[in-house]
Amino acid sequence: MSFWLESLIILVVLCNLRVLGSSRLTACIQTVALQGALLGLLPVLAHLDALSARLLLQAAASTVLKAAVFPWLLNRALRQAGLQREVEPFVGFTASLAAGVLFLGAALWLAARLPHAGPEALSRLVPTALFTIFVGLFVIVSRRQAVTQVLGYLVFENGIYAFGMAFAEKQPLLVELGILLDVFMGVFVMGITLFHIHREFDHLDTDRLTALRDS
Amino acid sequence: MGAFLLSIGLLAAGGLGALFFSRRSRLAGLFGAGGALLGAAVGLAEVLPALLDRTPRPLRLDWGLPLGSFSLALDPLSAFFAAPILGLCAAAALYGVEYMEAHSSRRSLGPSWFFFDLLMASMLVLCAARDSVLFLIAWELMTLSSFFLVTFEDEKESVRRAGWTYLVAAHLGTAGLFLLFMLLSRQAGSTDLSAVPALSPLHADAAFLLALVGFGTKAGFMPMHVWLPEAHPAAPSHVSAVMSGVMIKTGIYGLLRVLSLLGAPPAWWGWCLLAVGAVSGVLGVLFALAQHDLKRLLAYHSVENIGIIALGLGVGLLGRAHGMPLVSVLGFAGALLHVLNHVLFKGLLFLGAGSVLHAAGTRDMEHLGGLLKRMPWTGSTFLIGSAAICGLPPLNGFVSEFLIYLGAFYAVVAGGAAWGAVAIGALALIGGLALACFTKAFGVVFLGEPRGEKAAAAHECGWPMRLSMAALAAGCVLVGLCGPMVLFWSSGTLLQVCALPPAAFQSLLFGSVLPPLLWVCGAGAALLAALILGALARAWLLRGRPVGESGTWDCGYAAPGPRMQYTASSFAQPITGLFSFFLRPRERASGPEGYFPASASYATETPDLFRERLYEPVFSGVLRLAWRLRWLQHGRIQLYVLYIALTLLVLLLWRLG
Amino acid sequence: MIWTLLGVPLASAAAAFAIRADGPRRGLLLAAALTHAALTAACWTIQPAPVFGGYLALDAAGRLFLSLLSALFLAASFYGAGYLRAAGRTKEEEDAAGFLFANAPEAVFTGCLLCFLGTMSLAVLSQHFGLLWVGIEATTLCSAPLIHFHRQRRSLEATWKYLLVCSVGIALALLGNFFLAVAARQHHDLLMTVPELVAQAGRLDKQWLKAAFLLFLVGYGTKMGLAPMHTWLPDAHSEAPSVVSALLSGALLNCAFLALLRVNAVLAAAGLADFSGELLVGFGLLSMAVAAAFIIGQGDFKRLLAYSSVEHMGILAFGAGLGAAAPAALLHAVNHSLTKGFLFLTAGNLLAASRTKSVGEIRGLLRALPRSGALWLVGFLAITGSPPFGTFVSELWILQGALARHRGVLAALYLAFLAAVFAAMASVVLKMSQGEPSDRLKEVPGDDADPWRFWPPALLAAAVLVLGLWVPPPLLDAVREAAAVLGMR
Amino acid sequence: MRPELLHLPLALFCAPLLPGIINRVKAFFAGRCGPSVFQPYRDLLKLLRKGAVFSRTATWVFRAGPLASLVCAAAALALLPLGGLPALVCFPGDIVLFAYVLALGRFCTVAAALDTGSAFEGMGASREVWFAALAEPALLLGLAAMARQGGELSLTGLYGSLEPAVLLAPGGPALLLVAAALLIITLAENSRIPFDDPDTHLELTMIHEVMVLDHSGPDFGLIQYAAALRLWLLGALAAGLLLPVRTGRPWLDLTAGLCGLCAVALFTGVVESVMARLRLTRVSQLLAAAAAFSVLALMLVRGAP
Repeated sequence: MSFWLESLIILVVLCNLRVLGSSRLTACIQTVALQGALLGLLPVLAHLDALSARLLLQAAASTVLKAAVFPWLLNRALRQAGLQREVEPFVGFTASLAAGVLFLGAALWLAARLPHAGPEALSRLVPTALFTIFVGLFVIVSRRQAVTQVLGYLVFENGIYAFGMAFAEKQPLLVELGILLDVFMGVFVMGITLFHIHREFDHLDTDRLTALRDS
Repeated sequence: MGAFLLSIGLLAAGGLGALFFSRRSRLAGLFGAGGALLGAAVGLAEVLPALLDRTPRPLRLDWGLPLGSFSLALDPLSAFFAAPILGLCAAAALYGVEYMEAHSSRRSLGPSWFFFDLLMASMLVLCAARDSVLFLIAWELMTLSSFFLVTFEDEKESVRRAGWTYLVAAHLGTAGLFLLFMLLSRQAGSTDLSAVPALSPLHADAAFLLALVGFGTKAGFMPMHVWLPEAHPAAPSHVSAVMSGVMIKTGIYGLLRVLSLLGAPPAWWGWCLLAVGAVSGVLGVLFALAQHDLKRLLAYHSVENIGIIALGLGVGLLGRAHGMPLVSVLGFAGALLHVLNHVLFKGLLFLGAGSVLHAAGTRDMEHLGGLLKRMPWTGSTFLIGSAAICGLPPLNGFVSEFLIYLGAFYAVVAGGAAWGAVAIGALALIGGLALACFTKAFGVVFLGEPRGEKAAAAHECGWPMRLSMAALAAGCVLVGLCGPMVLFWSSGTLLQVCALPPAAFQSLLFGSVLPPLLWVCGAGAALLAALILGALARAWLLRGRPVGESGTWDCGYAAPGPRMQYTASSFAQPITGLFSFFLRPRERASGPEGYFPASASYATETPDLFRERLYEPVFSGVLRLAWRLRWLQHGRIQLYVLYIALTLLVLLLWRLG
Repeated sequence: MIWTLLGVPLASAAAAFAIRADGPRRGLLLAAALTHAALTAACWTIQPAPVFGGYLALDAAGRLFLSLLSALFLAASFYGAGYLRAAGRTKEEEDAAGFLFANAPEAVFTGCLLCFLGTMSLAVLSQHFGLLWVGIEATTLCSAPLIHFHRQRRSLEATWKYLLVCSVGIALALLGNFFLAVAARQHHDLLMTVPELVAQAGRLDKQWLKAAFLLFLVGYGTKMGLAPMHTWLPDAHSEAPSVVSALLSGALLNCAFLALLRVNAVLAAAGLADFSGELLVGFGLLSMAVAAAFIIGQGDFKRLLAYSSVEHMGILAFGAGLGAAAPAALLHAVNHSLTKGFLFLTAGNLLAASRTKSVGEIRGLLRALPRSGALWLVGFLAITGSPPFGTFVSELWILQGALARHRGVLAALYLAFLAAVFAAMASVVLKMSQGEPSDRLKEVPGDDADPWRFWPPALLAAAVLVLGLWVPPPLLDAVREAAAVLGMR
Repeated sequence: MRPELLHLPLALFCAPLLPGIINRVKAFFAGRCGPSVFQPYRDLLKLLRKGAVFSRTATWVFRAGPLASLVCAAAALALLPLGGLPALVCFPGDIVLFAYVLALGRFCTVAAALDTGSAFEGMGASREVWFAALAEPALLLGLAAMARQGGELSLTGLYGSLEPAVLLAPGGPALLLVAAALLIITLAENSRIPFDDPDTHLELTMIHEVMVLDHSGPDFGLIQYAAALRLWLLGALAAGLLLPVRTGRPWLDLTAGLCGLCAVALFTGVVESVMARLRLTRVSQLLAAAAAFSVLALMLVRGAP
């Protein structure tokens, strides 16, 4: 059990690094989808001894959403936007990867500061979740296109999801509500807005969305 | 307190009535001015007896605010400041009825009268307030209502600028007062001002400095005076009179009130006030001398007179700190009387300036002249005011300056030579410069020939304006001749300020303060009598002799005209040139050119030193800094998220690390 | 009763989406607002029973904020009805740059507005941290279409930024919820409700609790508009229709503030009041400073108001963090909501009359639009804390609290920022109000006389004035009780 | 007869002698024979008998000016002690009244000058107030120094307590600085060389003379008389300090005082004969020097025990 869990955790970390290092948007979307699928498996692996229907349902729902629905929506937005398939970062890929390593260090350091609170196997999950969160934020910050930002947001959410699944199994209601609303928020509304942005501005480049400013 | 509250009620009723009838300016004026006059009459009935009443009965009402209470009391100190407020505001209201008439065709006067009554009421409440919160509320209302009065003619750019300067300066000063009063109420455990306990030296020093800055801004101490020369010229003249005459005195009142709470003063407080007074006085009069806008000149003179008052307070405090009760009594007495005197002559002078503006349409002295013939009432009363403000006997200004001088001389004799000499030197220099300034103001505006067409066509104003000016002028003469009586009436206040045992105070007052004052006033009366006798003798001498009239002797120049007269700027030039280090006047000249020069011009202006060298750099620095910070909000969403991420990261690393 | 409070707006919202005719829909909006207000008023006499297993309950703090929300929504709905009537007449409008744009369908607007009310009520009523989070999240969702009411580029950009920034913030708050759950993990029986956590605060893990608070602070702080997470606020407030801006600033920010206070209550109960207080004070002062910097020389009057909201959120955080000033901070929340509400509504009137948000193009309001101009000036005085307005009392009270804690330096900074904001706002507002009318205002449409759009802000202004002269004892009690409930002393 | 009643008539009567003496001295230095010392009396009588011409521009201020300045000078005389004779009026602080009564006279003269609307008189008025503004602190600070040394606050008290021993006492020599300051002030206030040249009629250089260009007849006489009184007033201050002869016999003391006054007049005449007028810009420096003397004296004198 612990072996599978740890392999899964390592895969999630690798996914993060790939998102940071990839120059193709489609590749990024695939990676995030893969990460979503891996995280869908996480609660099942983490709580193999106490599986419940509810848990399985949650896992299934989130896997479907994260691994299938979101990538499809994003790919569609990409198709509609037409041209841009490059990631177009503010920060270069090598530098992003270097930053990623730094984030990993910071996540480990922070996790060590927090009192250990859970089964041994899950202890690796805290830094992973934090790392995923950092990477998600970093992607939002360092990439130019609106689609990439949604992608970054998904990674960010994956991190939170990972954390929630690992620890808050006693608060299922909380977790479910959170996941569902986050999903709704993150994708449907953003998807709609992306659509509007595309319609109004004929591009998905947030770098040009700077009419509202004070300087 | 019944009549006092009734007076405030009358003011409120008058103000609200004026606001209600804003569409009909005559009715609005009736309500506004009527409320002010009635309120003043009723209020004086309560305030004047309170001058000598040393056991005031406080009035305390709970109100619906979570802090503070509606707590009033009229002790002699309050009454001393409330009485001039009532008197001058009544005169100004009467004056305003006629003065504002000219504006009534263009706009509604209701708001203006509302704010006038509000200003008066808030000053009254301020003087009687015994609660920090009530005091602050009255203080702010006073500022706001006077701000709206100042910006009455807001279609003018200069007025808007002045209004902003005033509002911001007043607010910055008030920030100091907020700290001061909250400090006091923290020490007292409640916002009741009478509950303030003896403070530790550190707290007392802090409170003194906060009061000096906070109240000093309102009073016009240099260098916090910058709003004054802007706001006073911008306001309608009766408002300028009220603001300069009584509103800035609330700063002095506040300072005295806080000093009365702080216990025995260390010597350096006195030195502070002395320095502030000397700087304000000398620089104030120098800047006044360099102005050629009549009302701006008067505004700088308010700074000067506040400086004289501060000198008196400084002498009083130092006397108290060094254990010289007589010096202390004399210094405080001079300061207090000068408060009253400044109300009278500065009110009078601003009203006179208003009449000039009303009649000639300009405040620029270079376009005025010869008005004494055309406006004999205004001119004569202005002359009285001018002589009084220079501190010349037998008028009221001399009485108060004499007391301060006497205090300083006693200090010199008794061992306080350094500070006594500072006070004497400053007062003497101020006196000499004020004389230069007011001979210029009076001479250029009222004497000689008109320098412009409007001045030539000027006419005397109507009876309400004349009556209010005449009343104030009579006040100047009366106080000058009855100084001892006035001092006796203010002895209750004086005792409160000096904090001496009553018996010792009485013996000092009757033994050493009143006798010289009696001599001074007697000498003044004798001087007046001699002048009258002399005039009769001169008339007798000239009786039956040939008395001719002719043009002014001009040493043979062929075509004399009004433009040949000495101008205000040239009159002041020798002195302003001498002090150009402080004044930094700017010249704009285009000299005559060619064989047949068509025109040439020369103009000077003297902007405020502190405004230009201190406040504008600071403000523009803040502005530049703000512009730099604008970069934060540059429109890129990536960085917005970065802010959040960084904040989180920093917090996590810092607070959990 | 609580179900009704939530049900009325949500059901009306559903109905609003369905109704085709404009007139009845506007009537429905007013009816829903009135019903909500009446129910809220009733809560002051009848204590509603908790429902949903105690997850939803109305405590003193909730009642205070609910009343505020309800009152503001009532004013906004009347104003909104007038606004929709005027906006409905023209199919296409011209923006400042001269582009034509259409508005979103009125049904969507009304429906979202009612949903907004419902979700905000939910946030206020929630006693469960998860539910509270859901409420806050849902408000973002409902308000996004409102901000995008004018279908034009600038409002779209504002909506996008609002959504993304707030989503990040709200996701962090979710993480905070998880951390809170972890902190309570040793005690499986603990429910995530406020009273329970407060009662059992001593048993929570301190380190996780601190981390949770940091996440909540950043997360809800984003929504509340604390600097430096406030970046969405000026954009959204300036581009949304003024009714929406009023609600965003007057009601939504308060909801986030309340959420933060509820977390703070847990920390205070766990003996970490100093930890959270210091942070709140720090963020409060930082917000005031940043807002002051952006108010200086601000060229867009709606952005000016938005930054002023940032400043006041800073004041609230400052007051709440001081502890001693907590009732004052809550009273200030009341004053700020009313004042900012009427200022935004007035700004809407100015915008309708002048068709520009640029300060430089507006002069002489007092002459061109006497009533709105006067309200604008009064609003400036009220928002900067001048007597005789309520803000003066609450700001002074907060100052007193600051000094009571021997924080002279903090008090001085607080005053300095207040003074800077005053000076900066004075220069903007006075320029707009005084002088001769500018070209934009030369021929003004008759909107200044529209009673639907004059009286709501005027009545709010009157309320602020009354609060400056007399704070009703029930309100004062409520404020004190709420502060006690939130564990601030 | 009480001696204090004597001084005022004596001064009023004798004051015109002083300008006579000065003129005589100047004539002597110029090698002329010069007018009699009583010539000023003759001038005055002649002027008082004349009619007058007034400017059409002028108002009552112009007419009142000369009289007021004379009355003020006379009032100041009432405060002045001379050679051991007490003043008519004396009370603590009469120093201040003394200075301010003189200022009142100046105010009236200046206002009257401005009333004519003439450029020249405006110029003179401007210079008059300029010098006076600088002379006033010097005068009052000088008197303060004397007050500190003597412990008295009235002119009578100050001069009454003066005797040669005081000048020799510790701090006494500092009073010589005050005397120097007073002499400078005397020259400045009476518009004497090196401040002003009363003899020239080149208007651009004049101060006092140019201010009274338009006065005629009895008014001009009053002005001349007031000028003589002012010379007496300030001269007496300086002389009293330099010649503190106290024999105990009033008549002897009075004679000494009068001799002192004559000495001041002589000194003035000598100065006028041997010095040239200063450039206007240097005048303020000389007056500042007078003020500096006073301040220095104030610092150096020992306080009264």
